[in-house]
Amino acid sequence: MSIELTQEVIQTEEIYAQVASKDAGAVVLFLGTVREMTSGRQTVALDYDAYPEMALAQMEKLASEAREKWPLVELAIVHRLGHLELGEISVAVAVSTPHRRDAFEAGQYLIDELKVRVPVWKKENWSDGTTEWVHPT
Amino acid sequence: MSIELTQEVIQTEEIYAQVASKDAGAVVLFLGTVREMTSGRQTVALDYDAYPEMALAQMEKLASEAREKWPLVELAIVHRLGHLELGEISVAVAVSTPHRRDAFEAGQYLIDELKVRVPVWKKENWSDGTTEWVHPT
Amino acid sequence: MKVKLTLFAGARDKVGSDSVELQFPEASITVADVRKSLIDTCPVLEPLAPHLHFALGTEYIGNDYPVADGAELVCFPPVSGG
Amino acid sequence: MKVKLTLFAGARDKVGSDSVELQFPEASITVADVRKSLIDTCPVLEPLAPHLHFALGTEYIGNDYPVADGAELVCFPPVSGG
Repeated sequence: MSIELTQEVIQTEEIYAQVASKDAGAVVLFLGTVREMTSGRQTVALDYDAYPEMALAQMEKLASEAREKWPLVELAIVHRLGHLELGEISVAVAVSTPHRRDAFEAGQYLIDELKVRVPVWKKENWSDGTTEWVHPT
Repeated sequence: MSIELTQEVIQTEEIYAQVASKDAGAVVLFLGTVREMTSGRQTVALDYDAYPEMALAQMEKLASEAREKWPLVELAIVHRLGHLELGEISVAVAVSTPHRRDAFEAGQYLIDELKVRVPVWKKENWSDGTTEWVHPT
Repeated sequence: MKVKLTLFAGARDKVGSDSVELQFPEASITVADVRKSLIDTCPVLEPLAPHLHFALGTEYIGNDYPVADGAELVCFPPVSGG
Repeated sequence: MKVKLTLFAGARDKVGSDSVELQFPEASITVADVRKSLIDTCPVLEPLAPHLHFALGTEYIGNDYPVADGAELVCFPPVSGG
């Protein structure tokens, strides 16, 4: 199991290597990427900040929950922090399971819960030069 | 859009590159891999065969259907053929979408339908030295 | 009339050939007739018979599909890709 | 009694500091009291107030959670990772 916060570019091949196993028949890899347009406004970059100790602890907790719910062979969650350009990967969630349905369900659970529980925040750098923390209420 | 049959090792980084886009906020990558144990029997390798023209045509058809159902930014489907060792990737399905729910749904649709419609067959190489075509009925 | 079938995977291996030619006295046949004649000609395919798929070019065709004289069809067992 | 809050993201930027110290005349308080006192001390947080999360160490704590004298809590607005 690999749970990580990183300032480095996320490489899909590395994430895949962390969950690959001959005991698994299915791998689901979810990648969140920096999208240019949000509700008609143009982003030029994002900055991600975190409360790192709690973010890691909450990611570990999600991982335990997922392991109780689904027969996971391996699991990896990595969130990028710092300055991200358009198209870069902000988060990767990967699970491997014997059968594919479990991999899809567990992958979706992990990213859905990560987005509501893990203390990471993004700041939009809009194309008009303004910046804005995103705090969905 | 990339639809392919290949004799080469499937690289997750290449598949990701085919669907990465600044118009997408989410990528789901599904990988089928060669699992060692199936219902208590041990596999040492798999051989995949196909009716290539029809396999490609059916994969194109699935892609069109998925594009009608979900707002896909990019899509890639690649199936490996030939001899595969344990743990190797037999199939990769990747989709990118503005929002993640669509990516999960489209990814799952594509692999579910591929497995019932696309004329590709695997032959088990069991650890006892026997081989057997898999024809689920 | 005459119909040629190209076989794949388990069907090809059981028959020991990648194609079979079938002869029909009728002037008008369907895929159902082809399926029946194939099993008569190659009894080794009997266990797979109800599960065999037929295709014309790159499209699946059902039991009611009319088959023309000289048609070249494809026949294969349930798929197992992925 | 005294409580120290560490702030993150939009809460930190609005206040212009990564921490705030709050004083309470009461001997027994909860997170709800901390939330109220924080807004009195930093009115700029008013719009975020109902949505602010509190944590002790690495665990979320709810409005009813009792807060001890000298406690060091964490306070942040809704998360937006992923």
